[in-house]
Amino acid sequence: MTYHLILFAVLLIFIMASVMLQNLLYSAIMLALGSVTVSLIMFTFSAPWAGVFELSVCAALLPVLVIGTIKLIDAGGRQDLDEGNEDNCGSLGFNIQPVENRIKFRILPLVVSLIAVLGWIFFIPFFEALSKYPYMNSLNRDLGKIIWAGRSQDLIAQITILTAIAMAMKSILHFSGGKNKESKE
Amino acid sequence: MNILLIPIFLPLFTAIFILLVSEKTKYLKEVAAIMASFISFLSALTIFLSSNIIAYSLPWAGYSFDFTLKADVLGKLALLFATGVSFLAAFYAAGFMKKRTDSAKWFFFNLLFTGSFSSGAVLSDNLLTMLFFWEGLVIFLYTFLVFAKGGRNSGAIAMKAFIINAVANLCFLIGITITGFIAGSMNMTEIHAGKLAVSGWAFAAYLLLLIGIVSKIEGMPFHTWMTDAGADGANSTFLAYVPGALDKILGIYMLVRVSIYLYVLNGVVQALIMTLGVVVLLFAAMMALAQKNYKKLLAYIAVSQSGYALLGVGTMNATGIAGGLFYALNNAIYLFALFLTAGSVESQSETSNMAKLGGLWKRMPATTLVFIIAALSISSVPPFNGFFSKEILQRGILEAGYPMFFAAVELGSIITLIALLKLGHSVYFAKETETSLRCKESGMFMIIPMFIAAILCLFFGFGAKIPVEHFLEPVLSYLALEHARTIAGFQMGNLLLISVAGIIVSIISHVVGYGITGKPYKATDYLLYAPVLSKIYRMAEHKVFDPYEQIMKSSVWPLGQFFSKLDSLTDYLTFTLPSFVSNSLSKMSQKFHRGSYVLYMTITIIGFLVYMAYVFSFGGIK
Amino acid sequence: MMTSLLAYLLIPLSSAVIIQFLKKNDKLADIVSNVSLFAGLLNISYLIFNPQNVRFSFASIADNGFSLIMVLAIYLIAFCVSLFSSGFIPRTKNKHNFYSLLLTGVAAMCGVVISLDFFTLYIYAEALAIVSLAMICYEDNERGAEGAVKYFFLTLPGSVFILTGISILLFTAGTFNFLNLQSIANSGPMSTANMVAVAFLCIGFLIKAGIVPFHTWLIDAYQGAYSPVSAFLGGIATKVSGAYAIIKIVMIFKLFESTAGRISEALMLLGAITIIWGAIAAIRQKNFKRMLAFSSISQTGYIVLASGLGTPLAVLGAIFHLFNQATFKGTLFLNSASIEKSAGTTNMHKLANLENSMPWTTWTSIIALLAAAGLPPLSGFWSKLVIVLALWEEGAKGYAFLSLFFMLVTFAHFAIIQKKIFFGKKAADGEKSREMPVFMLLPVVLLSMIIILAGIFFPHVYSFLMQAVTRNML
Amino acid sequence: MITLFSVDWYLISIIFFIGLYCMLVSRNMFKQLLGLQIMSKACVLAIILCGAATNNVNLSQAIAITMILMEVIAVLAGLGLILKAWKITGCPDLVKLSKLKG
Repeated sequence: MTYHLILFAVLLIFIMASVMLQNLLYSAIMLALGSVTVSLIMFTFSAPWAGVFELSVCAALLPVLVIGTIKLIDAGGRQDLDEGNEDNCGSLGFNIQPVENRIKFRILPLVVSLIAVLGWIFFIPFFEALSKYPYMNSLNRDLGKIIWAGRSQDLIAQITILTAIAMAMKSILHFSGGKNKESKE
Repeated sequence: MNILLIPIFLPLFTAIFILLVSEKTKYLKEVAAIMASFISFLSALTIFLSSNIIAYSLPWAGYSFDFTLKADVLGKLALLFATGVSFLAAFYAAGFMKKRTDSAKWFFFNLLFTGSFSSGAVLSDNLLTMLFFWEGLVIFLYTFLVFAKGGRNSGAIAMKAFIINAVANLCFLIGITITGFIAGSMNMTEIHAGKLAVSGWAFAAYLLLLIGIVSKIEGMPFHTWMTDAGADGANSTFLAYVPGALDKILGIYMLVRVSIYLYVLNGVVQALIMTLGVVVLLFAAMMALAQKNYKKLLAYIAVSQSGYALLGVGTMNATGIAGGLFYALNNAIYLFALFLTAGSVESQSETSNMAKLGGLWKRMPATTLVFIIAALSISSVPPFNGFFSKEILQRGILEAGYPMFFAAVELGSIITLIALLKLGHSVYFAKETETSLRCKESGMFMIIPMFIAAILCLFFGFGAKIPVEHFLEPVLSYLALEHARTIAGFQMGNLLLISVAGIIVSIISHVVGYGITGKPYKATDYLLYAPVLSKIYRMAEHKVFDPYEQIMKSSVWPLGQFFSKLDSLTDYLTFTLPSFVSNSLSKMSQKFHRGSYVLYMTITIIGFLVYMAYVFSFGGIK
Repeated sequence: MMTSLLAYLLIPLSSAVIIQFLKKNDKLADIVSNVSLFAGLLNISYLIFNPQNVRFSFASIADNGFSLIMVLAIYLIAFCVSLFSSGFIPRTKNKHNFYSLLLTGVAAMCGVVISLDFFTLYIYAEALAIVSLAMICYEDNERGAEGAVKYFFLTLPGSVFILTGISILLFTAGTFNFLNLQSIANSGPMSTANMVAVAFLCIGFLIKAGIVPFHTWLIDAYQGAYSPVSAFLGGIATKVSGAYAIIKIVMIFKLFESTAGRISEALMLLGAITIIWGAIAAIRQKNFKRMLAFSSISQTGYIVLASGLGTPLAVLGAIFHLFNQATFKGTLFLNSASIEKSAGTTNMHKLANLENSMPWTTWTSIIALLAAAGLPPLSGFWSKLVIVLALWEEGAKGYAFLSLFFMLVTFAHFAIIQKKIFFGKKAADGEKSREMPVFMLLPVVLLSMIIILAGIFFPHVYSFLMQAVTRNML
Repeated sequence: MITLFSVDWYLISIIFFIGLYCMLVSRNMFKQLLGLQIMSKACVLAIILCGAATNNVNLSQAIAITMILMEVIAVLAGLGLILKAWKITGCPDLVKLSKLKG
């Protein structure tokens, strides 16, 4: 029970770190570590399949993609931009954000603690009342039957959304004679 | 198809037909008008001769507002005279309009519509139907005057006439609604069953109705438009037809209908009507003396004649009422004739100023003869019908016990005679002027109706046998007014002596006036400059007594100011204000949509928080 | 999942994939896309208007009437957009990408309309979001990119709120199926916990529908989008993912009962504000498309206001207004696209006197504008009338007056626009505008015909909808 | 005594809020995407928590798996968008993108 709360604490730290870090690369890595802690939490909730999925997809696939894109943008940095926009945001995140909004990120822990205190006063009674009406499900069918029998519509939905993302990426990344061929991975 | 509908709807449809016909067709308009009015006259004749009471009713719009017609004795008499007069007028107009500049098409349209509406008013049994026709007449009065294109300000006079009559009709309307309300039904026969005593509300209603009737007869306060029209050179056929004859017939019909058939008058009202009659009688006659214009003089005489009818009905006894009724009918005839003579003189000499005219009897013998007969009968010289109606009236007045009114009637006829002597002498028998040289006898179309009217004057005279038996007796018996002695007949007696004495006095005064001034049209001037009279005349010239002018002068300017302010306010409210508001609001929204993503995201999140707070604040979990 | 209607989902999906392989010639891509959509349209319209159905005045509707009419609207607008864009998009652009996106979008929308489960509905809505995202930035210009970015990132919180709503629903009701939920809702006063879940769902779908505080993305997306895409979006996409879901929620949970009172009040309030904001903001707009976007917000406001009320008549009005809204906005956006193409600009100040150079476009957009404003014989009037009547019966007199007043404001505003753009005196840009080829006029004429017919045959439409509503909200 | 359940919900709401805050303040699209990912992680945790609390774990796992898939697809779309915006405007900064206004 106790390491359940520890895990949540670790998760909070990772997420705050990823938000506060100015360097995009480090924040992406922090996020990956965050999703690892999420999958660990899932294991504590005895939801193994979800944990595995989370670990393999969110902790592995997504950071790769994100870091790849960041590198892509950094590599193809378009110093040649002639508009002379005031903050030269071609290169890596160092000066992607102008100075002034650093403060907004630095006060994040302060804000989070404020929200925590407020939450303790307001959210807890709210959730207490909410938790008084659980719908206790009697039969606990195994995952395979649920997905195939109960959630069969979702499968068709997933097919549609996959085709959708495929078509979308094809058309988004179709730069008519773009300078460098898109390669995300 | 009930015969009652013919006099109403036949002229109506022919009028519309004439309107559609183009102006240039030669005789089509005249022929159609004459035929329509002749057929309606024949149907009126058949209705009059048929003994039983013909009725026709058509449920119009429910709520006791149905279109019922009923030709009872009084109605039949009035219908006969009305359609007869309109037929004669149409006949005369056929010739008269040839020379006029204003459009004949519109004249015949108005004439036929007025004829149909008047027969409708006379026949209708339901008060509201009668009101509808009564009000319609005012409209065509206006169109008559507007299309007359007489003098410069015919439009202003038309408006004046319309406003005066409209206001009076408004009172008439209110009076009718009150009577209908009190009596509980709009149907005259039902009201007649339970006659209304004139007290409290009924008194107010009767007064209002009286105002309407007096304005229709062109009584004292409401006469100014007619005299102005006369002076302004309005179409004399119109003057002959509407104010001269038709209004007198409708007026007396309605006066008798209201004061005897619907209401039971008491002493106070009786005295009121009689004094009004006398005042109208004397004042208008006095004014007639001062006129230098042929038609204006006749107009004032017409106004004074209406006084006699009021006087007659006011006496409330059989002979008085018979006298009043007979007087009105005679009026219709000889005033119609006089105005027709004025029309023919004017059409020949293009002027109706007495100074310019003279010695027309050599060139226009027929018109002169008709003038002589009509003038003598109007000033009640014995052999003609005027004398007998005056005699019956005076006998009624004496029966009612008002000797001074008797004297007033006598004085009125003397003054009328003096005025007409002046007119006749200066226009027909004085020396010839250069304008009268180019006059020649007017066409055949105009002569025939004049002669018919003159012959009628003769027929109704000589003891007045025919009119009394056929017209007055049935009406009196219908109205259940018992009368002791026979009315008609040539009775010797002091009345005859007095009237003969009156005639002699008027002849003497004419000779004296002519002697003093040497000019026939100035014969009455010696009377005008008498100490008291001259001030009254001067005031009358400045329209002091004309209520319409006074009201107009005082109220027009402030009203104009008020309405222009109101207009600018509505402009502001409906146009400038909404466009200003919407522009400023949408400018505000444009400022909000700055396109910055951060702003939009904050708005979304704030919206979410507010929504959550709202939904979960009270009804929520807590 | 209504398996009988599943076909409407799978066929466009498969044709979308097929088109990708027709890389070589665009003509074939045109044909495949138009034919598949037209076949779908014919099929669904036969299903609804088949003789024995009409004779019994739609007594025996196979499936849920509401989703039938929605599928009809989807196929109608999609077919019109694809027909229009087959003439509009030049050869150079990768046309088959556009068609496959369009067809996937149609599949996603049919999924949303057919699904009987909140979570499935959410997945399809997410798919639709991604497809419309890609279509917005179809043109490689800055406007498209900005529109797409705003569309994606601003509707994101919406989808996250829907997910939280779904998780709470799992906690309190244990199921997502509409029918089970309906039985739970009917079985007794809604437990306040369910209401929390419903509140989250409502806020999520409100954001997706573009109600006032959350409407900013919609304006920029419509203006920035590639012109035929804004017709697709404005016509049907946002309506399906936003307004349809709200109506569905209202039909399932009896929102107007005491416990859930706050939510229905919130919905009505937001709807009313949207009507006001949309109508007023549209007045000073210079860009024709942006003005249309604002007025479409105002119309969605009507739908949300009516569904907030919750009575069967109000829901009927909302559904009919949704269908009408699709036809009006489809016509207007397609016309704006053709005006942009032929007159070169959608800046209203520069456009004038289009009537004599582009008569067809002018008259169809006039019909659509008048219908949108609510001119009696046309369909828009009937739906708004039903909504106002429903508001009146339920005693929400203030809202009724408000909606009536703003009907007037929009009418005045559209009248001014029509006069300015279509009938004003000659303007420079109006000169060289010439009428569109037949292909691009056919859809617009078809849509305006439907506007007129729906207006005239309103009794049939009314009986059909009443059948659909009463069967669902028993 | 505060049940385990309400504490977990409380923590999830905090994570949720961090994600919202990140989207609120950041100007860079990557950070927006970061916020998105954080919020969807919070949702996945919420669904698992509800499943665990109501003895309905397997159903919640099925939903969670689809949610993770959706999250990946959303991030992918986001990345595509960032690339497009970067290709056109030259930098993934959101403030630049404010041409559509009025």
